[in-house]
Amino acid sequence: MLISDNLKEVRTQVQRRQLANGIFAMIGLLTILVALIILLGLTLQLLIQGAPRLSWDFFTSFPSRKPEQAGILSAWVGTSLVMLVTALAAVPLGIAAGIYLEEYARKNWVADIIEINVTNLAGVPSIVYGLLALGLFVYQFKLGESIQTAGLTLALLILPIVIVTTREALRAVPNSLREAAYALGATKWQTIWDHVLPCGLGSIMTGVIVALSRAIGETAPVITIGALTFIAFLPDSPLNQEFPYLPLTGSFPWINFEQLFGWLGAAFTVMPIQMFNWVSRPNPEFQLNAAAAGTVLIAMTLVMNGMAIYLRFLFRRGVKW
Amino acid sequence: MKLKRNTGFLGGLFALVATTVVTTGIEVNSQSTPTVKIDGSSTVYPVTEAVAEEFQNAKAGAIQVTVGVSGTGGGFKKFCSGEESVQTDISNASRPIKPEEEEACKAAGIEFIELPIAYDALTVVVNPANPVNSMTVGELKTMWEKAAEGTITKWNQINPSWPDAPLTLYGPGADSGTFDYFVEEILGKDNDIRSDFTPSEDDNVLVQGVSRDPNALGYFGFAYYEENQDQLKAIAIDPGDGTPVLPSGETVNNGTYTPLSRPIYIYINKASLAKPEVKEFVDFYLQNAPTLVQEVAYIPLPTEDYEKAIERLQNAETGRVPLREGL
Amino acid sequence: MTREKKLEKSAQLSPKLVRDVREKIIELVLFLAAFSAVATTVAIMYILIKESWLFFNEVSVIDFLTDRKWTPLFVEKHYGIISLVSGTLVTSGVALLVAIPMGTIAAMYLSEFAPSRLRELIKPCLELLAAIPTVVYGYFALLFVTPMLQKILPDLPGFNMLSAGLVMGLMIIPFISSISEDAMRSVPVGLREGSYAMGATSLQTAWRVVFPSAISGISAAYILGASRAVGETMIVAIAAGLQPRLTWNPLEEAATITAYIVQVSMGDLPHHSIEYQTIFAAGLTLVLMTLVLNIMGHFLAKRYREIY
Amino acid sequence: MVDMEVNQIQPKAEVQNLNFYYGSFHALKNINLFVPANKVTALIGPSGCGKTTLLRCFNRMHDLYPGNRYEGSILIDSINTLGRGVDPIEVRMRVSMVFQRPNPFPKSIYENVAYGLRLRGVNNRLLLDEKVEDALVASALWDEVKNRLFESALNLSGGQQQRLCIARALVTDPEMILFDEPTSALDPIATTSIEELVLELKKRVTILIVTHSMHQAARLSDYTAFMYLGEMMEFDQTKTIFTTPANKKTEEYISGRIG
Repeated sequence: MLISDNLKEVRTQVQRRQLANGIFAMIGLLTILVALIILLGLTLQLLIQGAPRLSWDFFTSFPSRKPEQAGILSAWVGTSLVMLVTALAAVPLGIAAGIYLEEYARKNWVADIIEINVTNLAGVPSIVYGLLALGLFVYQFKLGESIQTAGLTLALLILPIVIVTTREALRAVPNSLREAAYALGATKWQTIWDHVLPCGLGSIMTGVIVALSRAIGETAPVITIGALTFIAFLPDSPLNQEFPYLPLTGSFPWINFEQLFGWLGAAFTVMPIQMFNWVSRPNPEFQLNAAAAGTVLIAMTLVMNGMAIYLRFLFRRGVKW
Repeated sequence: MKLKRNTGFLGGLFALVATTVVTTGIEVNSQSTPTVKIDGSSTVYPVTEAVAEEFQNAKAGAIQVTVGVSGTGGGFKKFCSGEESVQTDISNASRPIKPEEEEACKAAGIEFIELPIAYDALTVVVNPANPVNSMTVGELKTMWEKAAEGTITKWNQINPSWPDAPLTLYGPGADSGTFDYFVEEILGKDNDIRSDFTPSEDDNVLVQGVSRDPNALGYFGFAYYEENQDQLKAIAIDPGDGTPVLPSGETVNNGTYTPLSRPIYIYINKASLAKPEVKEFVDFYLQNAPTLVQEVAYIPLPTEDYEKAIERLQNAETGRVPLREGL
Repeated sequence: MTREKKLEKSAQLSPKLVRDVREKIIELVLFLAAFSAVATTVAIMYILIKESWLFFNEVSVIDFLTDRKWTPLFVEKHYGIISLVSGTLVTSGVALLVAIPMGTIAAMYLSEFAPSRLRELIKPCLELLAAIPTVVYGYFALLFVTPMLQKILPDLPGFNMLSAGLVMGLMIIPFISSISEDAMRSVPVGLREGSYAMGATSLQTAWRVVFPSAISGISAAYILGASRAVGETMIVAIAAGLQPRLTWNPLEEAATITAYIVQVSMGDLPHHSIEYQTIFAAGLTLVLMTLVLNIMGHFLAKRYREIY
Repeated sequence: MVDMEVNQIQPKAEVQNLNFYYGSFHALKNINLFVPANKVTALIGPSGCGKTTLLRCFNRMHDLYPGNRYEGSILIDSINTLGRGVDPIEVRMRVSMVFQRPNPFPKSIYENVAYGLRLRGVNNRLLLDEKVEDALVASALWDEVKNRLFESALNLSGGQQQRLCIARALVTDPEMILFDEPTSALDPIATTSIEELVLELKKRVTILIVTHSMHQAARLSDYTAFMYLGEMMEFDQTKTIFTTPANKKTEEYISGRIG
């Protein structure tokens, strides 16, 4: 019996299945739309509520007990500096670990343990990192409640993400490239450094930015460290006002490290903490400030994600296999 | 070409990090600008923040002040740690220092000066739709004590004239100084409180809870009531003599709003007072406290108390010694 | 030896030696970097165990696991972690009931239905859901979702696990959809063509071939979502109420482990008191819970990688 | 247009003036072809000549990817399968396909074979059992797997997996089966068994096979079409093509001078 003998039946059956298919596609699109509409609604609500506060002064003023004068200068500077420390610590460490796991590690129990640890760390609740930081960085290493403590804490938090993206990026590099380099007599490290790593750099950077944008909004671990909330000053500048800017001294080691890196030990506040602080104020006027700070925070993550998307786009266009 | 640039970039990154890692070992805590470090209670925070703001404005940035919110206990932990990286100059406290905390300070060789700076009146609030306007301390006790847990679930079980409606309770978390004070004053020392109420460290959450539930009752600092008067109704408290009193600056200061008004404190590390910036800040604090306390909706102490506090500061009188009875 | 000979010899020997040593050093440095992950785990466990030690000296593990009440801050003290665990599980359960179906459907749609341009547009937008500060979500749950739910369920208390869980679910969607989608997209194109060649629709291919083929990757995504939910802090701290009680009813309020930890770390307790130390015992419990989830997820993900 | 001296062909399918584009790339140029019923027809030609592309037009696999475009028609039993309003799914239900690499689903052997029926909504266990057994017998796999029908298909050897895929293609009684270099990923022994199977199958269905190996085409097919650079150079009975090709390019390819 051939199908063409009862083509009509086949066609109605196909139609029925296509209908189910169409309905599912609608549901899928709808699900995503619901999520996105809520996202949009939340953002818009914050924006509308906070809009009256969003002026240049808001970015250049220190916090104040008077809501209309309060600004986020110390918060956004703090966030930027903390993110700088986070990136400087997490990126090289994470990339190096990713390279090791993907390119060097042999299939043995050591690699297995490291791997389990990485996946496990990715799932450890952020507040636990806060407890770790309190016990380790603040009281054991005596780093104080400083930019470096917060930066390192968030670095540990995003380390697994950086490792995992690095591994994925390296895995996507075709083996033929490695073989080509080996065939020319390159050592393993030369192969990785000159060819594999540059090739995966786009995806790695994308992953790093996404990870940082996640760290930027973290509240819980910074609360447990006990981030300071009223900071009406900026850390001392590492650079001098006039030429040659670098803080040089007359004797060895010729650079005033204390000034150059003093900001690492400075007290700080960050955006989510500032927002949380305003949200819990008795004066309802502060809720507007909180909304404005929330808008800025979302905008910051938006910009970072936008950068990541753009990088991904550049990378995809530039390299085609 | 492209690969080259990327490698250069990566190399630069590594170099930067290497220097960072090497140099973080170097002592970096010394700040060239003098800094006053303060931490502690969230109840005292608004007052100290206001002072710090004004002080920094007056000094035009020559002195930096940081104010943290780690809670009274967290504040004392840092204050008494003897660990230079976390030690604070001043600790905000919504309750007097506890003996074990005093021990810790002594062990670290830290002497402190205790200065009361204002009153905080705990305010019992209900939803504006609630007909109840006043209650006695006894009624509050019946409502909150351990024995009420699971049994006192309706308003009219406490007072038959109150509505026949379920009772929902909100209050600060059991680890806060406000909670301790409330329990001590209403239930008495070592008397346990019922545990089936909604606690929150975030007083705005409590405001939300009470303002949206006509059957709710809660308590928190006066400032939160003052700023949200349109959504909340304060309950007049009858200390037992038949005259219910509403909280206000006047009733707290003349001693009629009892027992729910308490003093709040700052503790100053005596050694820190040797630093001119700390000395200057504390002087500024006591001079401006009366106006600034009022501005943030707390209740200032009587003028003679501030004078006594200034005197104590000048004499560098240390230890937990009440300024007068009740402080 | 003449100078030329020396030069020749060094040209032959030392670069090899130098190169080998350099390669070894680099490998060692990289290994140390990778080992930092282990070090971090050890540090977390060390801190938590060290700090909970004081606690478990006072409270027996059996009480900790079997007592049905958690009132360490009251005069009559009980240390039954189960009350906090129940709150954690219920909020996470509600969140997963939202996030798993929605995340899976979204992933299926993106991977099998959406035109590639739409996918490239939607994916990063969805990921933004995870980027919103959780404080914002907390107030969204408390001030918007709860009042809305109260219109349908008039008896719902102002703080409840339902609305916290729902909003948390929304936050977790991108974790689940993005990892599931990656897993689905890594299903070889040959399998997909095999299914289409049999006359399957996209839905049938997605549901009968792609989904089962990617199942271990997808379940790894579910588990990661679950450990996110278990560890989420600010949403539950703001919207679920902070009253520890042993209940499995999402319409009630309850405290979670994480909410308890932030509550205490912002409070006025003297440090090093047993009350304060409870947060480390609670943290330890939390880590162990996520550890179990994560190890499960690891093995599932590993299996899925080995299939192809 | 290639001159064709093919007598008495009972066409199952007929390709008429088919042009195919991958985006702007013109991959198939004005193809005309008869596929005789119940015979094996082989498509040969050097890599990139478009033989797989042509094969995939028969069950409209190109519809899965955006940017692909057909012109012309492919008639199967005089219905234009490229026509407007014809659902590709309907076409694929009539025309099964076996791929270059065995691609069993990560399911049990039984479920792999039953897949096509399940898609059509058949859930009757007895009917499924019967059809699955038939298909496995027809693909000469029954004896090897009858005791482990519910084990994962991924545990089978490459040759067994390919025969499983053939069983999967057979179970729905298709009118045509397309083979896309079905033995190129297999060892010689497995290749022989697949070839034997193909010869057996032509009693039931019409077969169109793409092969890279001229020997395979010679062994298996009744008719052979030679393609070059997207064009149909010659179509005739296999023995004619291999002995007396009419086209010069065909002769060059057969004798190994191009390819």
